[in-house]
Amino acid sequence: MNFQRIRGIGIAHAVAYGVIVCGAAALMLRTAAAGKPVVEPGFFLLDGLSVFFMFVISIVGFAAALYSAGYISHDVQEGRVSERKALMYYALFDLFLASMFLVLSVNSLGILWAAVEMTTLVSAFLVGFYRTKQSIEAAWKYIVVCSVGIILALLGTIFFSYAMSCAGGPRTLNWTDLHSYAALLDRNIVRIAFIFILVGYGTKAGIAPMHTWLPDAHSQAVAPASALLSAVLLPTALYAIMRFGLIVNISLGSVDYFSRLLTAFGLASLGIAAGLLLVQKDLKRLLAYSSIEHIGVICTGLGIGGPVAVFGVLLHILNHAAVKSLLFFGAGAIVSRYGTHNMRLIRGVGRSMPFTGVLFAAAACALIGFPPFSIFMSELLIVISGFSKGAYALTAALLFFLAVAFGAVIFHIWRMLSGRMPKGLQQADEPLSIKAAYVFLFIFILGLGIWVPGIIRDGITAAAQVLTGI
Amino acid sequence: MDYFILAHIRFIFDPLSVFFLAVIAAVSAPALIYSAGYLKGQFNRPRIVFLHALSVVFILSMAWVVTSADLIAFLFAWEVMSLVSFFLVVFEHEHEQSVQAGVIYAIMTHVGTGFLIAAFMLIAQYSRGLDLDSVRVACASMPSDVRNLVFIFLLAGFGTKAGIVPVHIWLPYAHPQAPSHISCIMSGVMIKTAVYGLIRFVIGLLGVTEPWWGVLVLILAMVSCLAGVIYALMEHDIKKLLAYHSVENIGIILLGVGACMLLTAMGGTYWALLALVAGLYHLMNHAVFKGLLFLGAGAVFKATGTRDMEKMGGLIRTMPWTAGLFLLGAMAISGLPPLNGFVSEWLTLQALFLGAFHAAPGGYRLFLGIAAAVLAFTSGLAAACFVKAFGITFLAEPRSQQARGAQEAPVSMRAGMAVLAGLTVVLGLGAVWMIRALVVVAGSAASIDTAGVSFGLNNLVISPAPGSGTYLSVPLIFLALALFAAGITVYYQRINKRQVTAFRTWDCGYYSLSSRNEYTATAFSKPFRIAFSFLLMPYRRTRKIWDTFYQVRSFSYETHTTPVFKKYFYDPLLRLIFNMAGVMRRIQPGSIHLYIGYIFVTVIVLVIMMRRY
Amino acid sequence: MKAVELMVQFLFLCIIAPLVSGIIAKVKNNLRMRKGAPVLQPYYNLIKLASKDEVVSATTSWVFRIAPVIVLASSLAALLLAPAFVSANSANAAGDVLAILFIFALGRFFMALAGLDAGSSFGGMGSSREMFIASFAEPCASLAVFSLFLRSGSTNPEFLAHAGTLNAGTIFAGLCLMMVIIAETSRLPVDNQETHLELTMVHEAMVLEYSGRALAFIEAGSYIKQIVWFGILAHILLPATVSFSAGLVPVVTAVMFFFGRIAVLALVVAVLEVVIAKLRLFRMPDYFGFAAVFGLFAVISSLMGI
Amino acid sequence: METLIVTAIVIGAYCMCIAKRITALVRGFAMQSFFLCLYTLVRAWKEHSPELYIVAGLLFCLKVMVIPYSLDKICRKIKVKDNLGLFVNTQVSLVCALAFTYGAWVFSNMAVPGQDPAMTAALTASLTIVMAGMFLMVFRMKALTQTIGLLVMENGIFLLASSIAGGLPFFVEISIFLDVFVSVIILNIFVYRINKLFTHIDVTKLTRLKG
Repeated sequence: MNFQRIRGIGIAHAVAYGVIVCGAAALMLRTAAAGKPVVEPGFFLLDGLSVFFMFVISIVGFAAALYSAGYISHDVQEGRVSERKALMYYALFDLFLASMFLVLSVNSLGILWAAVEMTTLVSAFLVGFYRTKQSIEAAWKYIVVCSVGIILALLGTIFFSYAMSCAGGPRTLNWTDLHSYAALLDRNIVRIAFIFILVGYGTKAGIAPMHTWLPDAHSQAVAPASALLSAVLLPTALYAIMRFGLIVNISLGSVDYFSRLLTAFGLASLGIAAGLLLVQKDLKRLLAYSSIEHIGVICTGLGIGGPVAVFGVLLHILNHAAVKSLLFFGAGAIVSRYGTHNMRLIRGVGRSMPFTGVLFAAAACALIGFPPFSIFMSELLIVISGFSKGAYALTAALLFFLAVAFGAVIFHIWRMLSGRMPKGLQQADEPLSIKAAYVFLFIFILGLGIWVPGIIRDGITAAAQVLTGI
Repeated sequence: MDYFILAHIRFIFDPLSVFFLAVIAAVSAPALIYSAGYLKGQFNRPRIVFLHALSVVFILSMAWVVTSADLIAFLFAWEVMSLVSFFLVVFEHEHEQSVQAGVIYAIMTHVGTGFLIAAFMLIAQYSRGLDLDSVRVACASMPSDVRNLVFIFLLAGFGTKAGIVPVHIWLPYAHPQAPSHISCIMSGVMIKTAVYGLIRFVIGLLGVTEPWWGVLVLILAMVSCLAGVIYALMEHDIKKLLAYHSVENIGIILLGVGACMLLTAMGGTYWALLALVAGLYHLMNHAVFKGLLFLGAGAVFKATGTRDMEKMGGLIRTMPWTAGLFLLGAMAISGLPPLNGFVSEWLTLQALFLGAFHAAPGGYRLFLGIAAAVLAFTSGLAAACFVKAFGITFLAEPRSQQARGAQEAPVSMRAGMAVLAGLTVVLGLGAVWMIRALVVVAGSAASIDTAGVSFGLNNLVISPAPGSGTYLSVPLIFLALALFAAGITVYYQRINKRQVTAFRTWDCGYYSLSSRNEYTATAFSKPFRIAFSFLLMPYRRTRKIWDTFYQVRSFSYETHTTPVFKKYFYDPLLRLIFNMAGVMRRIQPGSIHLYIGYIFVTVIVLVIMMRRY
Repeated sequence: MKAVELMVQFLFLCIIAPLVSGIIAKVKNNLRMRKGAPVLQPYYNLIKLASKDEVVSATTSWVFRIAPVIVLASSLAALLLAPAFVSANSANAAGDVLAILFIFALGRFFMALAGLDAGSSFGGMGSSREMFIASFAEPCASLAVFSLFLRSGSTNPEFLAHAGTLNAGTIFAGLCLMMVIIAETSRLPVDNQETHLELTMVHEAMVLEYSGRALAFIEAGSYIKQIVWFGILAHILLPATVSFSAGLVPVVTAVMFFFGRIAVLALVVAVLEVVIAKLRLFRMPDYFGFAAVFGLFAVISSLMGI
Repeated sequence: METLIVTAIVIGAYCMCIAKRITALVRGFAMQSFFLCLYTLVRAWKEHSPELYIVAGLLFCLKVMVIPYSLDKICRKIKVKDNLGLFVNTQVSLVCALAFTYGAWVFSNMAVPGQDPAMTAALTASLTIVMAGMFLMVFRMKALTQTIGLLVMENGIFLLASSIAGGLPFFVEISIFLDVFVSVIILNIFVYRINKLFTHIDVTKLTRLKG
């Protein structure tokens, strides 16, 4: 009986997140309309960029909440998870999302740092949720590696404040102040500071070679949590990098430094991810590495720069969030069905769980950039601007790595989806809430490929304006 | 600039697009008719519905490809086409090899698309918009080295889809795996969209200036012709055989297109037009007869449950309709008068000859002559191959139980095939009208003024070069053949009628002649296997199964040919990539200390290198 | 008027077609110090076959039945297009030399199918070899034609024939074409019309199952094919012609002159067939490689205009 | 005055680099934190800022009292063998630490040329400590050392903040403290769990997840 209560809680929880989605959308709309932060930046800073990211997070959060309602209650039903633990799960879930919202909304870069650290600490429990040896190991690596990275980020932040004090600015870490004083900051220190920032938050964003924690954590976390980690935590860390990047660009007077660093790291991530995608056996690790790959795409796009590329990058963040969370949801369902992560042992998903199978296939095609799905468009935008910037070699490399990743993913996924289902496994239907989550995300995946509705377009444009400093 | 698809949905219906629409319709409609009977009893109801839905989307996407007047829309439609066809290839996903085929297909086509994207983006550099008109303007203002690069990319991209050697690797895997009416559409139409792309973008928009473009295309075409037909000769999986013939025929089509490019660059527009007409004509014809053949093969497959020709034979008695229609297709593809394949091959030969004579200087003449010789060689080998295909499959005694128990195909399937068979005849006899239409198409495609140009003397006689006395009249030839045949038959049946007794085949006094004594497909192609051993690298394995130490119970003998391109190009490439991946795997050994070390090192390196960037 | 001339030529060629084979056989035998069959032996054979009953294999299908008809019909159709003593043959508005090649291919195609139809391994062997040889013959033929075409700018057999006086190009082309013809008329490199020995059976193996009238058709078909080829070759290697005009004397001279040229060729062919040893089947590519080299020489020398 | 304290802090870092036993490490950390606290007090006294007094108080409570205590408690509870596995022996470690100092000095001259020596010294010191912490995390095997390494790095950064940047905004300081505290607690929890599952806390043996 208790699992029904858990499901009830889950549903209510999901509904709450539905409300949050609406709120975020409304906020984004108003910000875009106003063309400037709707609330005067004080402790909070809600300009186009942060609002857009909030929108993305709220969407994934809503889907994840919907999914959890089915997933966790099912676990409880199976007796895999105690009721108390289920409640704790919801608590952690909310805390996690709250900390991410905090990251996106605060003005002071110091608090931002604290919030990012907060996300690590909270999600560590979600990673170690099942308390198996693997999950604990993953959680430990996650928390330690990320904390080290984050500490470096703090170092960078302090260098910024030092630069500020050298420039005779007020003793504050508010982004708005730094932004206004940016031109006066000592370039040398800013350079150094940004290195620390990039490595620090880059660790959290899963940029190679600091990505090492990522596949472990993502593969061990609870399915909805993996989705959250992959879909929104990485962009959240990137958001921090973007914030600092803006200051750096102004104070250095050119975007070269920023773009060169990001391009280099982006390509590195792409290469490593593409290579490791080929030799994966574990389903969720595969998805994790593809997240690294997409982070690589995003970084490269940021490195390329220019309005088109930035628009593409932001759109790509949204698309990747939707696609990747759908994939992780599907993976969670499949894994709990087949009882293994090993793709060599999973066969005939299309038969054993048709609904999941079809949507998973569609999402996989979207992930590797087939139209009419959304990622094709955003990647195309990035490639286009790459060519128009004349960065031929760079874009060629990007295309090459994408092709390799394409081959790897399609190879693994299709061998898994196709074929007859193994003996002793009969066709089963997913709970309604899970289906709802799938469909909700799929609408985005398909819709954004064909047509970007006005609200999202305005939101992205506003964010892009902040990013391109227009 | 807005890059989203809705803003780019523009259509173009110039003669070229309309022609390709016609091709699509001409092949797809019969295929769909056929599928009604073909799918019955193969899959359960929902899957059939799903398959039909996919097929319709597939056809529509191809139609969109050939009519979209915008680069983005073209790419979009192109990828949708690839995606849907991929789903169709892996449709029977219970078979491991269908998934493998699908994966190979997907990867190859994706690489091709990568090249296309690169080419289009290069073009977009020089153009205001992405619609074809502004692209045409842009292409005019492009520096020559960029033009060459764009051409190479386009050739690579479209060539992959068209399945020209050496990027044909996916084709013989993918086409046979799909359900037969889909193989028919894929082989008949889908690979033609690549030719459309070449004509539209290279000849139409980019404009051929360099002779070496044409030379390159011709060389690739020749290689494709020969390699395709030689591999086809070695096949005894009937659908794979047909797939390899698609490679060959794409080669023949590209002979026409390449000659057109070369001659355009040489300035012989009239002869370029002739060449393009020949290419387009063969494109149409190949769509028709290859479609027919795939449908026939599907019927055989449905009846016998196997695609292996060695297990067939004698089907002409159990399924006479299918046999007759397949025979028509085989005659057409072997270029026998009076069917359509004959006309287009003749026309291509004439185009090469006349182009060499009128437009090309010294060395190029020899080159074109050799191309013509290669074409002749190819058609000869194709004839041999289809003697094998038809003879082994349909004639003599059944070689297996399945073949013995075969049933004639249902009406809908026969109807589908009959339509295409009729087209092969019509396109053969109505050559002059067809050519007139194609002159308009080719003229608009290559932007050549076609006023007063119709390569025909009157409604019966083709004359590619007026005044040179070179004529061809298919109807007359048909008339002659028919009259003589009728006369002979009359003589045979009426004038000099004798008694005819049926008796056992002569067996050299060896009194148990059975289907095991028949010539097999492998035996038939043995001379070719020896002759082309330089390419095929055949090898054999014989094993003795000993009963006792002294007595051999039986021998096992098997012979194979080496898939050269796979073994010496693709496999090493894959191995290289996988090895690199394996090396990368080692950077993630699971030691947290190492991981922290990475961060540390990264920071220090960056700080040291800081001054560099 | 033209039509009448055409009919005359057509009938004449039909009539003398077997004779050529007869002459060749006779010459061969005499060269071998044998007496040999009379020159008219082919006619006797045809008549004998035409008056016999038939035995057909029980396992065959309608393909087997129609094959002889198509073979003969295609040969006759080719004969219509062939150049002979009637100049400016209006029938070749229907087709050119390439068309002739394709028409012969039609007959060959059905012959090979018929060979497979009976289900004996002889037939299969024969058709396999036949298609093998033919597929190698075609490029050589097309090269020869191309080299002549480069002079006249037309593939009309007449124009090809009047490609000009004898010179290097035409000689090479002629040699190439002659090798092709010798193979096509199943004489060299492997085939031997006189024996039924598996090693040298190509054409004979295919027609093994035929008897009576059907066999007669096939034989007649191959005679006619032979004279078509010889006609073309005669025009290339012995280019002088007497034009055909009304009146008995000129007609007879033209006809006789043409026949003389054919006879000369027959002589040459016979000699070649006797003096050249047969090749193994798998050496066949070398034979045609040789022919192809001649063809290339021909093309090059016509490019150089010599 | 400050310079002396800073030197003491750096020496604390050295001690930790050559420590062989966890308890020694914890002592070293406590000592370092104590000097850090002292340093903050001095600055507070100089600048007469109440915020800094509070910060110093927090520093004392948390880093000198609570955290070392909890670490000790963990050690006792999970009865790990006391020595922390060394990848590199103490002499080499010491050499490394000196190398760090030198590198830090070079770096700080490069980064902020023309500052007064005290500033440069502070920068050098804090970077040394950060690197020492990093060193501990990379070259010591036990899970606990990684916790401590993290804390040491944090100390270094705190020193940096309060020395060159003239301290962070009060609110930021507090939240950072909070974070550090929470992270220590969570790390401890995980150390418990590791010990429970693996019956050791040797993180070099945690290599199930790879590739």
